Amino acid sequence: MKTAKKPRELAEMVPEGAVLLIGGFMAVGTPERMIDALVERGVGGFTVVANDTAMPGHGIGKLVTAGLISRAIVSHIGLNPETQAKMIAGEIDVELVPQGTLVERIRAGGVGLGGVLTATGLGTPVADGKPVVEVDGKSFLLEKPIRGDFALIRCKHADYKGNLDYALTAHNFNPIMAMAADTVIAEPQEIVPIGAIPPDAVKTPGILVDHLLSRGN
Amino acid sequence: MKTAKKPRELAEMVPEGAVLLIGGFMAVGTPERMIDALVERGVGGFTVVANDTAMPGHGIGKLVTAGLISRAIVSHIGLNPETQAKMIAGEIDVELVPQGTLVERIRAGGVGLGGVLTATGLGTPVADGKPVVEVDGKSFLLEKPIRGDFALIRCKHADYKGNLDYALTAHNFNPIMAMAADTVIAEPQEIVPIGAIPPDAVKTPGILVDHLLSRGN
Amino acid sequence: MNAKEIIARRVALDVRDGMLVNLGIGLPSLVANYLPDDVDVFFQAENGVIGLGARPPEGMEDPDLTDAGGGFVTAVPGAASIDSAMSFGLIRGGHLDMTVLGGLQVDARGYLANWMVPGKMVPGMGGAMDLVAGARKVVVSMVHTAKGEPKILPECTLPLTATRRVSLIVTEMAVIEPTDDGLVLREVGPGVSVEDVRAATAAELHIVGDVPEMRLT
Amino acid sequence: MNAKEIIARRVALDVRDGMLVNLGIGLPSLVANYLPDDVDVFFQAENGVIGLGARPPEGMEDPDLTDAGGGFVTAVPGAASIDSAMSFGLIRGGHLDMTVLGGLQVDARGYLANWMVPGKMVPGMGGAMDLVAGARKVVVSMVHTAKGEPKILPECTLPLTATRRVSLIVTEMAVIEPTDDGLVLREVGPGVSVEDVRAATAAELHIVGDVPEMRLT
Repeated sequence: MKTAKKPRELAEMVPEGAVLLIGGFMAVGTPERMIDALVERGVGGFTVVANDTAMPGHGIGKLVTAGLISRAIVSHIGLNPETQAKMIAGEIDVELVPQGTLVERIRAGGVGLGGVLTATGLGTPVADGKPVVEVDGKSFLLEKPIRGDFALIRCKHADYKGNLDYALTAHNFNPIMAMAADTVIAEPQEIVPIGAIPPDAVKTPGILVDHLLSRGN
Repeated sequence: MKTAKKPRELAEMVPEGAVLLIGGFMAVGTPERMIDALVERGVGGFTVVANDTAMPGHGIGKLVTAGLISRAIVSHIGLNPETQAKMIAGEIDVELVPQGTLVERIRAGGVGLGGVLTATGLGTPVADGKPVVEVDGKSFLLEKPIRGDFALIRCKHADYKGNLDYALTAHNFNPIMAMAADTVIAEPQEIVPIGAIPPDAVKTPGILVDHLLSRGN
Repeated sequence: MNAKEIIARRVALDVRDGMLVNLGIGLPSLVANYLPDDVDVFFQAENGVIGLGARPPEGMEDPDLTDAGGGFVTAVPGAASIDSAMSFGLIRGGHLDMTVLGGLQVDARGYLANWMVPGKMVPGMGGAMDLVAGARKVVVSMVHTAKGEPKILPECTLPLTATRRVSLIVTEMAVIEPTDDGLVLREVGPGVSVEDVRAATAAELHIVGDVPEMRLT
Repeated sequence: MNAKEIIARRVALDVRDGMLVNLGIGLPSLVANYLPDDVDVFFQAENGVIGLGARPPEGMEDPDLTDAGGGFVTAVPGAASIDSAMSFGLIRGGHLDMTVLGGLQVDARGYLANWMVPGKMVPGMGGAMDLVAGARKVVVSMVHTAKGEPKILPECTLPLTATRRVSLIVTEMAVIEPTDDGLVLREVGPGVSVEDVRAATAAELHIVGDVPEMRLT
């Protein structure tokens, strides 16, 4: 049985400078209440690993506006002019990673692989400074695994054991990130009894999840 | 809309010497009717990639008994004395691969990665002749991707679009193999209408599946 | 007919029954409007759905179902939800039959640049690098010139998206196929002459026999 | 109390609340019989279930639900089905708290050999190499000697399973912990003296202070 904790309690676990894996794709499938709690607390200096920095006022965009992110490892910042401005001003260090490479690097971190061998990014600025490995005469970039101190996960349902499922395009990075952090915090839309998510429907086994966000604030 | 084909029709598509990825774990989640059709047809010389060779009379064990396998890339043959005897007699060339490495090599083949970097097998006979890649001071074996000419998949349900789901421990290698072959043949326990497998329950999207095995013989 | 409609109509003609297709944001997304009724394709959005449908009726939007631009969409019968690892696994693994992308520049080698203008616009590559590296067929759809300046150049001056040759370039003036021998002019736009195309193109164009005018339906 | 029961009871004492545990086939599987009632653990079977339960009642077996030995099992409330990539991702990625494995030999370095006897028994490594490389805690449970011959040796003569040091060796005669300084004798079996253990062990054993007799409940 997991316990559900209030957003403030969970936010207080996250220390300054932590590496946060945050689910979501342009704020779809992003744990908004956890982000609000982090903004309210105001401790920052975070390295955020995510698909994108969303838009001002939405999801990770709220962390950008609050000045809590010092480094971002993302595939896209095009819809958040604040991220671009802070990058140019030197306030946020942005590492741009191709989306498929990014999710696979996080997966490698979660499943204990030494890295990712991908042709994506070869011959582009993405390849700068990275080893190229030949396999059967083909070249691949060696991209390193990524892990977080915390993963902030948005899901559809959680049961009392912490088993999670996801809805439609709100899956995105969430199930992968749930494997790749020391502490995994899930923000469910609903918490349901054990058995309400049948074994074949579980996408993140509860043993991966450390804390559930409670229903109320 | 997919068409469902009879076992004999499908078996006739599989040429001598083909590389077959076959789902199952000790014959649990193995497409038995497809195997029966291959045995009945009698064309062989196959390279079989699978977790194991099951037991005589079950699953892949039937292909072993029929003498249709010339090479096996598997993690375990301990429960099939016939495989061991044929290996010793030089009739089957057996490559033993750690189970986690095997499934990840097949995944790499399916998702277009150049290989797998794993610590599993380091310092053991599995490492013989394989490159070792250093990442941040840690050593990893470079294991190559595996793909098949055909994947023979067992699933719980298929819908008319070829979307598949799986049951309990009959998942095993099936969803991964469904990504890694030129032609994917699925043997469903039941064929159901479109929509009967909701989008969030689909584990193998129909676009990966080429043929469904029909209900009747 | 404006330039965008010409381009979208022409690209739509290359979409075949049964394909899995990814349409980029903006101009490429218009292609869906011009598909013949008898072509049954699955559209994929890289954020995690196979079987993307049109915009939902007012009031029926689901915040957990959007396209890769973050806009509300529907899912067609037989759709499947997938996470980002699976989504890019399908893209990188060659399971995506066709991607239609916008372009800033394409060069004589068939290399595309479409993700950044140094010092001016750094949105990030999102999924573009994986799409160009992995899709079976990569179609660049773009207006032929930018403010009168050619976008098809001897060599891209902007950072490349990939060093994989794209399959086809479709503009309102021409259909151009990059080949081992360079760029071959396959079709000209409505009312456009070969000389018009040459004048608006900085890269060398090869002409093989008569160049037909592009069909638009 | 026979040797196997002693071993299983002693290993069971190391299983803690909330752990994810993998029990190997044979002797290790007996550990489940001796867990205290107040310990709530999830057993994992590498063929694809988290939350393995006991054997089902006669007539209620599900052919799609077996353990890694192919035997019928049940699933506990809150169980999750996973495919082989996820299963070994959890193992390799350090999400498995404890694995209990049988052993043919263990040596002074703490290296295990348990998957083949060249020229005699080549069952394949199955999941053993991944389990030893990836689990947080690796417990070798085995009878102390084989036909009177020591199995704990200065150096394994059989092919290794991994070059990762195991966490603990539990036999009916001793609990031994491999450390940087070699093998440390932590406990002796019921009625067994330190000298008895030394006599039955070919590797050097370090003794630190008094060696207590192992508890069995």
